[in-house]
Amino acid sequence: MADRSDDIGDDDDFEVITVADRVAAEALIVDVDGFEGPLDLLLTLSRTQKVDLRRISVLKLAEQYLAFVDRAKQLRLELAADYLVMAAWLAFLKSRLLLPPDPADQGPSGEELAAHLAFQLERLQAMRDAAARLMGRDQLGRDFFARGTPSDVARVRRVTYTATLLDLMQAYARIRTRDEFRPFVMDRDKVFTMEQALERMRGLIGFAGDWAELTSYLPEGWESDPVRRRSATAATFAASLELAKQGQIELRQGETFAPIQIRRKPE
Amino acid sequence: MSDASQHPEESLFEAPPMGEQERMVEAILFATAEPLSVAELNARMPHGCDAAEALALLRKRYQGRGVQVCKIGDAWAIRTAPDLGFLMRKETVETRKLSRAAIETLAIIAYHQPVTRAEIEEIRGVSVSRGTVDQLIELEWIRFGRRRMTPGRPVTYVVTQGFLDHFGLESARDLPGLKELRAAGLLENRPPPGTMDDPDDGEAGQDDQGDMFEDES
Amino acid sequence: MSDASQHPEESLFEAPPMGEQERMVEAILFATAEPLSVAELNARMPHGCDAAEALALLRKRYQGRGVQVCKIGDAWAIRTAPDLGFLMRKETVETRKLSRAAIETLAIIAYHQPVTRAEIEEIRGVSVSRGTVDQLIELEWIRFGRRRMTPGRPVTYVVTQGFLDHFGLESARDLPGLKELRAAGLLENRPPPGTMDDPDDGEAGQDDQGDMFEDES
Repeated sequence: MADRSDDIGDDDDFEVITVADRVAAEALIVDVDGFEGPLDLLLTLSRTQKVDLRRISVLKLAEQYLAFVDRAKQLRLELAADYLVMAAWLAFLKSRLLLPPDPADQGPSGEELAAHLAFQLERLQAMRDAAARLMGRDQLGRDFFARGTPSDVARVRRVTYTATLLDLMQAYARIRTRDEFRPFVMDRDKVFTMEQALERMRGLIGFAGDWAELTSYLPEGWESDPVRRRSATAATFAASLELAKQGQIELRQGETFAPIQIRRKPE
Repeated sequence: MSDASQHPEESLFEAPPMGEQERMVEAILFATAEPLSVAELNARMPHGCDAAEALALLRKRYQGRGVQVCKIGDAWAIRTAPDLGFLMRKETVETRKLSRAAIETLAIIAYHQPVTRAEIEEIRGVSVSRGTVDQLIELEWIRFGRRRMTPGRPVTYVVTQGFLDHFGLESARDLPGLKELRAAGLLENRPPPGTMDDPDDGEAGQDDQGDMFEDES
Repeated sequence: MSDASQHPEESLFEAPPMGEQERMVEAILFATAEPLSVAELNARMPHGCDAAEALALLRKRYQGRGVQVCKIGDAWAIRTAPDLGFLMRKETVETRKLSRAAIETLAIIAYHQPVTRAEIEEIRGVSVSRGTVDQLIELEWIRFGRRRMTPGRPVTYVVTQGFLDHFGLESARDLPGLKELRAAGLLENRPPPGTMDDPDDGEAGQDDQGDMFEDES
């Protein structure tokens, strides 16, 4: 990712008080691979507040997360893109929560966004608990058992044929992808490079006065095949970061996983 | 077939007495590992039998015994009493250990069904990893439900009778804590503020769920 | 499980009551695949149990029921009452996997119904033997649909309710398309761009997000 040693503030927000806290904080960082995405990390961080998830301070949580990302950077740990996207969103949320609302702004208020994040965390926690309760139930083959000798009377023999849904779907997939097994050509045509994306976006960005979704900048013919789309999406996203760094465009995202939008930076 | 053909003649006149029907249901359920529906039982019993009534009697008879007559979705099976599991170490089947992602995905499908892949990802905050859904389908714990009537008509997932059987549930309504979760609004499909979702979108999902869980009782 | 764990402790002092022992024998005989001797039963049960006595009680309890406690050599098992053997004919079916030709033909009919034989052959790239179609009809998984209003008025094939039941589908439209198969990890190979003329092209977009993050976890 782009180097940005100076733009996130000092450690003021992150008050490491005791050794235990420090150890816990570092354990989080060392373990970053153990998290299943930013929401999972946020949920773990929220436990340090030791309150009901309904009473969680989202502002404090945002600060904890930003401090976490900051420290991960100091330790030169590579964070996956979705962690950084979440960090950007939380920084935005934090500013919304701290600044007085702008009457001209039509978007949702900081409180609404915070409430939704709290809801997402509570729901994820609820599903975790539900999963634990489910797995804690008596289970067939472990706690209770089916008949050990099901076909205990062997008399009339009749052959039936069976197949599973997986067999069916795989058979179909096999037929429909058979064409792939034509003479093999090494294919690089599924890779869209960042240079290509930059070139393309430079050509288009002059016309982009209004917010438009990043995905609308994907090159034609690259949307339908997932491999090509992924490559084109990644390259276009990287190119848009580069353009933003050069001050040519602005980026915004309403919410985690929401579409990313860009526009030409107004003169 | 030859034996069976003797019975239909009798049954043209009247069904066997209920005590006999209960014995028949007992024999069939004992011999079968898979749950059987009332319709399947009736199809195998002589004409005029009422498997549902026989089942109710049989279930009562086995109350408190070492094996029990269990309702699984709309089917029935005999299973050993859970408190005797400790006797069955030799029968215990080592199941492939499910990943945390698979367990969470399964719980989300069970509690939110019918649910789309995008909704699962929204709840977990990460993509559903390759193979997770595959594994749950292979275990026959989930299957495809109706497509959602929203743009793109995405496929939905629901849990199966095999899931209910495995976890000893009569129906998906008996999932632990379901009522509390619903009362707390945690099973709602709440779009993030500021997204210009068509209001119909969210409701379609909830209607489906209502159909699934409400009524009865 | 928590209940169960208390039993071994108690048994250090005295054996469980005979009623409990009877339940245990019942559960064990039900769940084991092989007949068990009295010694084997005792070995499985808590210390101090008397499997022989429990067996005698259980045997009496099942007298005249749909299943019986039978002695086989010097071992014991639960078996269907001999007079109810006629009900067991379905238990004796031998199941075999459908041949590759048949499953492919079935898949094409499910995804493209109503479809003519010529169309199936075109999609499969090989001719469809008469036996394959007959087999699927015999299984009651496909049936004849309307004749196609084209020269020769060829017959078409569609899938049946029995097919939907067997595969746990509510309708053939709920079958996932290629894109979804791939997203669920059921499909390793990806077709070259431009060859994706599968029926659900309309669904691009729907799994954008999944694709974006797919390979991460």
